[in-house]
Amino acid sequence: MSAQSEKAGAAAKDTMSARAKRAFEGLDLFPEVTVFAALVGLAALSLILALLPLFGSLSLLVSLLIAAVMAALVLIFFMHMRRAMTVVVLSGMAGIVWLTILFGLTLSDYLTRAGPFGSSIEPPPAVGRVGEGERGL
Amino acid sequence: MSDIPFRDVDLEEDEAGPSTAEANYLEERFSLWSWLTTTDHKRIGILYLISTTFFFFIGGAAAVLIRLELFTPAGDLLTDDGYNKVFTLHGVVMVWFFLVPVIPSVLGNFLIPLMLGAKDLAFPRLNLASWYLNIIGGGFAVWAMLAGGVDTGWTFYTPYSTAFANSHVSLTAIGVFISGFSTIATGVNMIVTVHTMRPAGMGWFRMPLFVWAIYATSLIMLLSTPVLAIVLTLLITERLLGLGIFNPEYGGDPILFQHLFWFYSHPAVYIMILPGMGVVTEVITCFARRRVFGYKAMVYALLAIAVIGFFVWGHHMFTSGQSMYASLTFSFLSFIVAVPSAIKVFNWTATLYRGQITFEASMLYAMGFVGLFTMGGLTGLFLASVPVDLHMHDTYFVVAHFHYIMVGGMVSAFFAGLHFWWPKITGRMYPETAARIAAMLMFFGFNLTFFPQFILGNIGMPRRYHAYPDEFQVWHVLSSAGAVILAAAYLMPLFYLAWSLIWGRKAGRNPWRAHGLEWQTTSPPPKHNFLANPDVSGDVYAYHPRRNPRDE
Amino acid sequence: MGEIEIILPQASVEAGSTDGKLLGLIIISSLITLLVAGLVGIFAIRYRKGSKASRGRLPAWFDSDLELGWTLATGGLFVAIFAWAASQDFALAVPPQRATEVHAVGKQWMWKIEHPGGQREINELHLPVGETIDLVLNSQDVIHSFYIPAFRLKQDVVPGHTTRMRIRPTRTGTYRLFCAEYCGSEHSAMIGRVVVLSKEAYADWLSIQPEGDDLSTEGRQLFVSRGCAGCHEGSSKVRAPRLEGVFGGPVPLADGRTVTADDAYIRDSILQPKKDVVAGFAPIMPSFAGALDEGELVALTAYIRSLGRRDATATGGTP
Amino acid sequence: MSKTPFPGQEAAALPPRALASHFHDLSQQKAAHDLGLWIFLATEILFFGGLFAAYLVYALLHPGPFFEAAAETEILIGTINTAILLTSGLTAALAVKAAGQNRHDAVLLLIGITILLGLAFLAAKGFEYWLDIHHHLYPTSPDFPLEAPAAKLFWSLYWVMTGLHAVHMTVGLGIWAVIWEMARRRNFSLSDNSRVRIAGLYWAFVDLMWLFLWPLLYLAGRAG
Repeated sequence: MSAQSEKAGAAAKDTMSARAKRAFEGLDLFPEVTVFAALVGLAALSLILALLPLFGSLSLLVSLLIAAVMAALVLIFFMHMRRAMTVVVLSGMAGIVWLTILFGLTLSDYLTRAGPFGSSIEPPPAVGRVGEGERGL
Repeated sequence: MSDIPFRDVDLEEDEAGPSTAEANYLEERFSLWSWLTTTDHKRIGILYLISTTFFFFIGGAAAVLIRLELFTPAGDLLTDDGYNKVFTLHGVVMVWFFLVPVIPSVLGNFLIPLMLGAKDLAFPRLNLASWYLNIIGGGFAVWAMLAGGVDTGWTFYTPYSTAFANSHVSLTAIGVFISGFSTIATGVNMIVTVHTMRPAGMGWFRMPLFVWAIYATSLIMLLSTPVLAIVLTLLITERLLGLGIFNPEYGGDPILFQHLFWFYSHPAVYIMILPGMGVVTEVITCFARRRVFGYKAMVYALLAIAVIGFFVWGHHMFTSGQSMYASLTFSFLSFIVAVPSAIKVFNWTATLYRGQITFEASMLYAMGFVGLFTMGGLTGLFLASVPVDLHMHDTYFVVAHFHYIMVGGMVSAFFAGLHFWWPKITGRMYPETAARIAAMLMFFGFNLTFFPQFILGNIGMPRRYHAYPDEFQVWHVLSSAGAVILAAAYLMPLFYLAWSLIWGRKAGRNPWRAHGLEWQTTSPPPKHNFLANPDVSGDVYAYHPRRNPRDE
Repeated sequence: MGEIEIILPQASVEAGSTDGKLLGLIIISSLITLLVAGLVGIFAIRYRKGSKASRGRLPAWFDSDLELGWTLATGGLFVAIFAWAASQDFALAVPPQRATEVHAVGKQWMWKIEHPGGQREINELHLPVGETIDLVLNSQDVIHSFYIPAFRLKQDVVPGHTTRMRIRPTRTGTYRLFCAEYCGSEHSAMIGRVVVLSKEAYADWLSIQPEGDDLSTEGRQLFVSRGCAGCHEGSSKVRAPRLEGVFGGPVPLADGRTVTADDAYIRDSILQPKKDVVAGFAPIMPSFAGALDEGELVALTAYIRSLGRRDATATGGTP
Repeated sequence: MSKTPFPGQEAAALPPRALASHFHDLSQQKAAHDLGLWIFLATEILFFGGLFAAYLVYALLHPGPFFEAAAETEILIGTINTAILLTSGLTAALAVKAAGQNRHDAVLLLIGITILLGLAFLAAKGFEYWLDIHHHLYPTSPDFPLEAPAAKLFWSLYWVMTGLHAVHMTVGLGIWAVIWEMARRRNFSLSDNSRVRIAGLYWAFVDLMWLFLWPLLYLAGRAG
């Protein structure tokens, strides 16, 4: 399938100028291309901030925040959330809200365990276990 | 609320029986191919009925083996590995191939379009794909069973399931993973149908409560099944590719597996029970000839259970080394989630007040549900309080608790629904006396099987024990005796319902004089459900005159 | 053994209060069940089809206020039960005064128990009545669960975790010990006994135990046989931190942090020496992960502990 | 309203109106398709959510070795892949827009580019996997370069996360290829039918997932 579409893609390319001009005129690229430029800019920013020793342990948080902004851009412009029905927006939101429930209550266990943080899990000596090979499908 | 004229269903025109020219959905085409490639929601409902019944009897056979083994303290019927594989099979098959799909996919598939006056579900082909996914998943589970079974328990706890079990864990996990897609497909179908295909005039608060129950169940299905999918994927990748995310040698945490697993598995028990609540509401209102008491309260209770059900999974892990503060948080939330269930029980009871109650078989099952679900729910409170759970966790008390909800509650509700809508599905009436005997036998056999297990739990009999010390034997003997009666009670419907297909009395359009759009079409309904557009003007449970239009 | 039991003997402090909660819950639940089943039964008979009972209109308050009423009532009742049940757990948060530590290691299909004095038992646990025992639980392979029904307590034993369970036996006698978490083929054979003896009987029992050397002397032998002494002993040329008096005190680390040398620190340094390198030393210590099993690790830690604490107790005091 | 049965019944030269028999009108059908897909995307968010939960817990429990292991990933290939996926997100969005305006050639061209970019992403991913295996960066390899056990946790998560994302990419490419072929044969009406829009939504979602995987797996642990 992909080989064939490549050949067709290539065919489309060589008459690119003739057909594309006809195909594209009138199709305004505007909101999409500016959004794309913003996304590339944000990605570059995230990369730079990650490589610089500015934030130390918070650097992951910063890059995740930038990723969230990029995600918002994609949601609004590429996935047309503005024009979507409220129930469609709600179902998208539900996924994220239920994720916070999973994270929140799971962390409520890990953050409140006795002893200094993370001490409850020590790597034990190699435990005796069934050999790799024996474990069938 | 406009003053909706009260008009109980009049009987005369009903006795005429199906006089329609168009063939109904059963007689439309007989070839096997027409059944296997059908996109008619009614036929897919029947396909699911056949497959879930098949899995019910596999799980049931495993249950009988377990009860026979536990008849004697020594493990003499099966080897210990054999016993472990049998109880795991009972768990996996019953949970994922019977309890989760049965009411949404059998009764839900058949009735939701009918109750909404629609021609079919939103995505008919997705509906058929859902059945095939269920069958393929079931195929994997049966293949794993035949190839030697899996002995990890249906909970697949690591590191036993990933590093130490050398039975067919991955095969079963793949089977359950595929059946998870079937659940998601059913969930998407139901939600989109309820949102986009309701008839004009049927607002959200004039839908039957069965539709609300299936809607709330679909919400849970969609928001919990993916986490089961990811947990099973991680289980398979750890076993086959060594990517040890829960491997204690790498500093991984088996308790994280339990967190992710129970994030699915507790909402899953609400997937199993909510449809049952919807069926019971329909049955009780019909045979008590009363409006449901507190319709809005029942709707909010359904949605509250669906949402709060996601906050309580930690009560399965009080003894697992989870931090005490998290345990207390989960304990508190588990008490809160019990409140909506209690409200629903009180509302069912209040619906019976001042009714004209008749005792058809489905009414007996529904009243049995109310009683047994109350006991199941309340014993849940025992396990939600931390000190009692430290004693009762992983003992037979827990086994009795969830069987009271699953078998006493869910299976009774399924049989109530099956008998209530049997005339609509097949156009035939089932033999009433035989059905009543089966219902009462099931109630008695059930209690004799599972009440002794409460006492077993209290005197410390642990779960999943192949052999046990002999001070527990008395209660096990009682329980095993009850199991034999229960097994007999389950076989009866198989016979008399099959009998009714050929010799049953022809059922008219509305044998129970029930309200609901599904009773306005012939039984069995034609291929496109309604010949004329159904009359949606009537109130949703117009069984008795409303006192005045002001109140709800 | 033969008589029919419904309630187990209460053999621990927790058993009393847990049974109190259990009884309370049983009473409340049976009341609610009787209320519901009773009403369903009464309505079924009184309002059956064709019965003469009056079916007049429902009073106005009957609908909405009743609904609100029983919602608040059930909500209040359930929160009250929660508070009552949870109160027992807050008491657990108070750390014990002097608790003797008993190490129990769950292994596929047996319980290996080591008393601080070095006595070893398999699937048996002898305890003095009236004392607080801190059970330190580890697992060598899969998840097990140390369950004593007569004490109304169980605690899962998870590999990679050291979990603790505080037991306070109050009645002498022999009680069942089960593994409650499914752990494989012989899960149902992983049964043992807990024997609670009076103080004197317990002392006799301790003395007649085979003269197994206690944990720290066994740790000493391991300290030599496994080559730890080669670097950490006084005369060695290798630059390695001396361990006398280390336990319990603060340890300055190479990366500037200071940690207290507790069990977990000692264990981490044996299994992952490069994790917390002591200030002023090179990270040359090899990792012993895989070379020592759980019991040996516990013995080595006991030996290093017995090398004297820098804080209160005098040198060499048994813990 | 005339209802022409949906699948298979080849109407005259014109592509058939894409109204399925059980829907009342086209807007109801489009609403149903949109809602159906968005609900499925919510399940996908939770599917990957389980992995993010594991990452979050282990990053908190073993910060040192976890981020030390994160520094071993091939950041160059990761960044190139991010650029590729952003571009394919653009072309997919434009394809949806063009389909809305029934611009047949533009849709063909844009979907073609999207497929090529997707294949480039998978090719780069394959090469990266080959490099990772060459550096023994998988938990079961005897000479796993990092010594701390928690490093194996990160690399287990790395393989599962990127593997699942690649599977979703492959499914997305399959869908685009089928749509491309059907569009070339002109047997469905671009504006009435919601296929291109649904495929565009799914592709934007796969793009979204990578936007979160990229910082977690490639940018983590790189500071200074």
